[in-house]
Amino acid sequence: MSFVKQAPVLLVIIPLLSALLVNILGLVNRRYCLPVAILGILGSFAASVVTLIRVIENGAISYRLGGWPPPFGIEYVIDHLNGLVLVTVSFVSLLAVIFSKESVKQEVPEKIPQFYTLFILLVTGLLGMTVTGDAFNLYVLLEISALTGYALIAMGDNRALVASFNYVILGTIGASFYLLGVGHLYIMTGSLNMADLLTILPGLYSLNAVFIALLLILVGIWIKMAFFPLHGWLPNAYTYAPSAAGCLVAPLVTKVSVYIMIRIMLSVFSPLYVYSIIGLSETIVWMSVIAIISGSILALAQTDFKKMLTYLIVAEVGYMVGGAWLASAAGLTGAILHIVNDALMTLCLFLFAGIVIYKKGGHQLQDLAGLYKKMPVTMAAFTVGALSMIGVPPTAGFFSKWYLILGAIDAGKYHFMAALLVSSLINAILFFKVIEISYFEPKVDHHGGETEKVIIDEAPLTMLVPLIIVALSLIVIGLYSGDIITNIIQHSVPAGLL
Amino acid sequence: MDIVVIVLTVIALLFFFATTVGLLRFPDFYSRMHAAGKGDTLSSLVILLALVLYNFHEINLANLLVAMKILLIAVFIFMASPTATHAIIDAGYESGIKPWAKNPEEESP
Amino acid sequence: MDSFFIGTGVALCLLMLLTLHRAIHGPTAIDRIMGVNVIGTKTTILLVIIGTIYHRVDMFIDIALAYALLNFIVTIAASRYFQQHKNLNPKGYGYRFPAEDD
Amino acid sequence: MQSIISSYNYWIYILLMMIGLYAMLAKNNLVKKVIGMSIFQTAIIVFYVSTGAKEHATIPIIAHGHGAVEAAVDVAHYANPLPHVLMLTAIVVSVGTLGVALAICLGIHRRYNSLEEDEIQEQL
Amino acid sequence: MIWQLDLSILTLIVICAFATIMVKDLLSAAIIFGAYSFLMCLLWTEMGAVDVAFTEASVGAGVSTVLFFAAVHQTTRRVRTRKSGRMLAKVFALMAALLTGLVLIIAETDFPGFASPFTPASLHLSPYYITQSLHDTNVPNIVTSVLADYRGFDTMFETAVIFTAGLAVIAILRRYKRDDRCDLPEPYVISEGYPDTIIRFIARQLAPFIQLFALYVVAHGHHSPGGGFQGGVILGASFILLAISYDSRMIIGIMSERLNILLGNIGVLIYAGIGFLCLLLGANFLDYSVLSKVLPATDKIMARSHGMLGIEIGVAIAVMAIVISIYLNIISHGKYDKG
Repeated sequence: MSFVKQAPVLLVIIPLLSALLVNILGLVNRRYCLPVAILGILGSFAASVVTLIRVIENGAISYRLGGWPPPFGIEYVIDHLNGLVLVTVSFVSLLAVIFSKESVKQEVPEKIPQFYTLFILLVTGLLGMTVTGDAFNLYVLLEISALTGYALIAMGDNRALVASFNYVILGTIGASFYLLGVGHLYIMTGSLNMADLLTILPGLYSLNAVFIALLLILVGIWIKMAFFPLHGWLPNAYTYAPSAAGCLVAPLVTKVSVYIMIRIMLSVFSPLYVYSIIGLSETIVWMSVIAIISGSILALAQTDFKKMLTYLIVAEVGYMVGGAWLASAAGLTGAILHIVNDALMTLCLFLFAGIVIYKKGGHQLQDLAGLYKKMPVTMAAFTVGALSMIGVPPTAGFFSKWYLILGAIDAGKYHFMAALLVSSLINAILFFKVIEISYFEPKVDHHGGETEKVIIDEAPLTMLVPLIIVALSLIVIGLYSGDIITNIIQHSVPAGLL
Repeated sequence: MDIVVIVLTVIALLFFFATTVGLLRFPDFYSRMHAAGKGDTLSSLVILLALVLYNFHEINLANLLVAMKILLIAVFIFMASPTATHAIIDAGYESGIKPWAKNPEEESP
Repeated sequence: MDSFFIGTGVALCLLMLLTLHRAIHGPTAIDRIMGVNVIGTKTTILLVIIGTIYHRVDMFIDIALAYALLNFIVTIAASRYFQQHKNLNPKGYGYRFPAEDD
Repeated sequence: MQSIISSYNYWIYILLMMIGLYAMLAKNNLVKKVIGMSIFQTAIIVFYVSTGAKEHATIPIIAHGHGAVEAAVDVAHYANPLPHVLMLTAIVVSVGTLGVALAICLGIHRRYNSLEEDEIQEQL
Repeated sequence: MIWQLDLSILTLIVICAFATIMVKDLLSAAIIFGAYSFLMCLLWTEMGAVDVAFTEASVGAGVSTVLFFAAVHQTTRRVRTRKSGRMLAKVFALMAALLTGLVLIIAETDFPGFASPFTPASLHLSPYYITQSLHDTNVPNIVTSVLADYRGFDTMFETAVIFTAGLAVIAILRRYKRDDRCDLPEPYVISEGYPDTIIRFIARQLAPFIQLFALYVVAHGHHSPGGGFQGGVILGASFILLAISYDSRMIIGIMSERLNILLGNIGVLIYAGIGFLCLLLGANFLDYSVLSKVLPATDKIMARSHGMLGIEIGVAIAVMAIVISIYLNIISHGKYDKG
């Protein structure tokens, strides 16, 4: 067995095995859970990096599970697009699992083994969704990540249960719509393999049933990614989840769903079909404009810091969906780059929120007051994340937004460009408000007139280090985004686009 | 042989029909349960017997196995169905359903 | 002979429809349990009949056997619920909400 | 008659799906929503299994005598096995979801002492 | 398929579905849902999907209906009726349902005819499975061979799904301390089981038969409908039967919580481990044919057959443990003490 050759399957199997191991060791002693979890995700990260390097060197890889040839067995396909997403997913989950150490001890002290097992299974599900080349296999993994998500969210505080129940109902509708769409494709073509579907479908493009299959799959995935009119479950679920779980769920679940949408658009249906034949792209870009604007405005209305972030996620999903449907190469590039950037930015902000909850016990905006003096390092990292969210040049967020705007201009969709700019402006207002509160507003002090000397009180290292790493990586990715685009993303954008 | 099968099946269907009529038309819970419990078990046994005979048209090991299994179903139904009836009746009795009386002033259900 | 069994099957379905009336409209929940129990028995029989129609009884018999065994569990579970609650009167459902009037 | 038979399964699956969707969105009671969810999922299973049905075909288990020389298998004689496989997985998934949903219902009832959605919303 | 039965059963199913949604009492809804699942099982059988029917039979009668009873038992039967309110939600839901129905009806007009042997679905992939299964894997039940071998990876994650569900229920409901975050009274008076001699006797007599039958289902899945999942559910159901007719304390005595979790883990581990063993022996993941290197006196085809049996056993163990665990958690409200 060679690690490199088997890496595509190992990156899913290692976390699965380590999840089982965590649960067994949890029966013996809870202290073993975290190291095994970190090791499992580290192994998966290594396998993803190896796979990505192999893809960059040799082009797309196909892995036959069970040794059966593709349309009959299940196939794993790794090309530039999902190689990049794989590395992002495993990197983000690695940081999140390191962060979770103290936070889990504080929030769910009794159920540490279950928490980590579910946590790693969620990572497994997301990675599996990303690598698979089989439409039905994707459904099974979608359900794994959904079930673990329900449970992780329901482990939060009292209101989390109600939020999680709504998530169960809407998530099931979404997954079932996806399954139904795949069923429509199956009844029309008789195949489940994505590459096989891509070759069979062109003969059937004129049929309504194929269009409705696409529609059902899109609606299903939109529910999963909380695209604006279907976002009802997200804000409460992510706000009341335990913060360690939020750090994993919030950055990854929606982004992987966006990836799936792009994958379905490009690898099951062809760019020709989705952009030209059905003529949906105008409508969907308008929908994403509405999503961006209303997500941003709703975020402006919140007094709860974490809830504000969740509405920002809704707006960001609008960016990516709109970018993917712009029907221009730059727009698609921007959308793919934004998957990576947004995962990191959201992780940065949620890690920060996790630290605030750990230290202060609350996530209202007022809890941030006076934090600059108490936690300078944390706040510096947060500022990087906030600047990236706004789209200030050296950070990563700027470049993906730049490409999205270029794409909007190429496609002549100026309303989308306007929405992006308005949303950046609103983000700027929001984050300067947060920075103002935490920098200038002193801690309310009823006892004495003069401000007493503030003691620097940073979070523990296991929480601080992931935050610093992610903040640095935002800048690094910003600096190297040209290389990422030319080496990786360029290859996944279909050649026929503008 | 087929004639025996048909006769048995028709008898079973008649019993099933009687069961259903009893289930629908009897006035109170206990008498309905009486019809359901007895009629159902009997007619199941008869129709299973018919099916055993039908499937046993040719004597070999596979058919013997099938016949044994169908009889096993009959045995399980014979064990489980009366017990289930008992459990339901017991639950109804415990929860205070009064038996139906001919004179409605005596007891109201 | 096949058409005879198909006829039997359809007749059983009709009887199920009548039983379903009891299962749906039964004045108390326990009448419903009774109706479902009867439907369960008919299901077992129908499974064997379908097997006979397909001429592959040996493949269908296991399902029927499973049903004969498991149908019992449903009935027992349902009746146990009453054993503990002792409350059938549709008006007095909310045993934790005694002052419920609607 | 022929046209009814040829579409009846699909009509029924659509009807079941609509019933399930309505119950999931409109019902106030949480357990009712869960029941709606189960109906919704079974509707999809009806759809898939209907795609696998084949006229004059028997169950997808190859009839074989022990030790007999195997004859060539006639494709038209067996129903399509693939949808059955997929739906086994889907049933398992729906059981898992059902368990989790009921567990959440229990948790909600413990904290809010109600299963009605609007009563819970009032307490939030 | 038998169209006469098809029409009758589908009609019954729709009536049941309507009744389940309409009835104003959760216990009755759960009971009618039981009937709905019986009818579904009949429908699958009639369409020739025996394995699906078997799963539905074991799940519908053994687990999901019982779980509904347990959940209703732990909460309340009451569905509040109101004269007004929620009109907006109802109208919205009705619109959504009608829209979905309309879209699906439009798609339906393009479908190839129902049950025709010439649909793409019957012509593209399935002929390969039907003709090659016996040749490739020596398993006559095509559903088993596709499930456990051609698409074995799906099935591994299916087992992982059920394992996840079990863990999720523990994570949500399990209470380790006496009262955590709950100041409500206990929802019902503690009862000492179900003290009925007849039922206890019959349950005691039936349980070993059920377990024996479940083992037969697991082992005979290659040749007849059934397999790991169905067998596991039936095994779990036999324990549930004992828990209902006696007391769940008795079951906890046999299958303690730790043992349950451990068995669930071991089941999935057997599956993933067999796959991993294939990797170590130099083949792709879950490529059982390479197992002929370690199994004595097996060629590559028999190795596939044995590999499938191994994973079926793993699935059965995991499913049994998880079913019991979910039931015990729900019936004792996460306390593992009574019910």
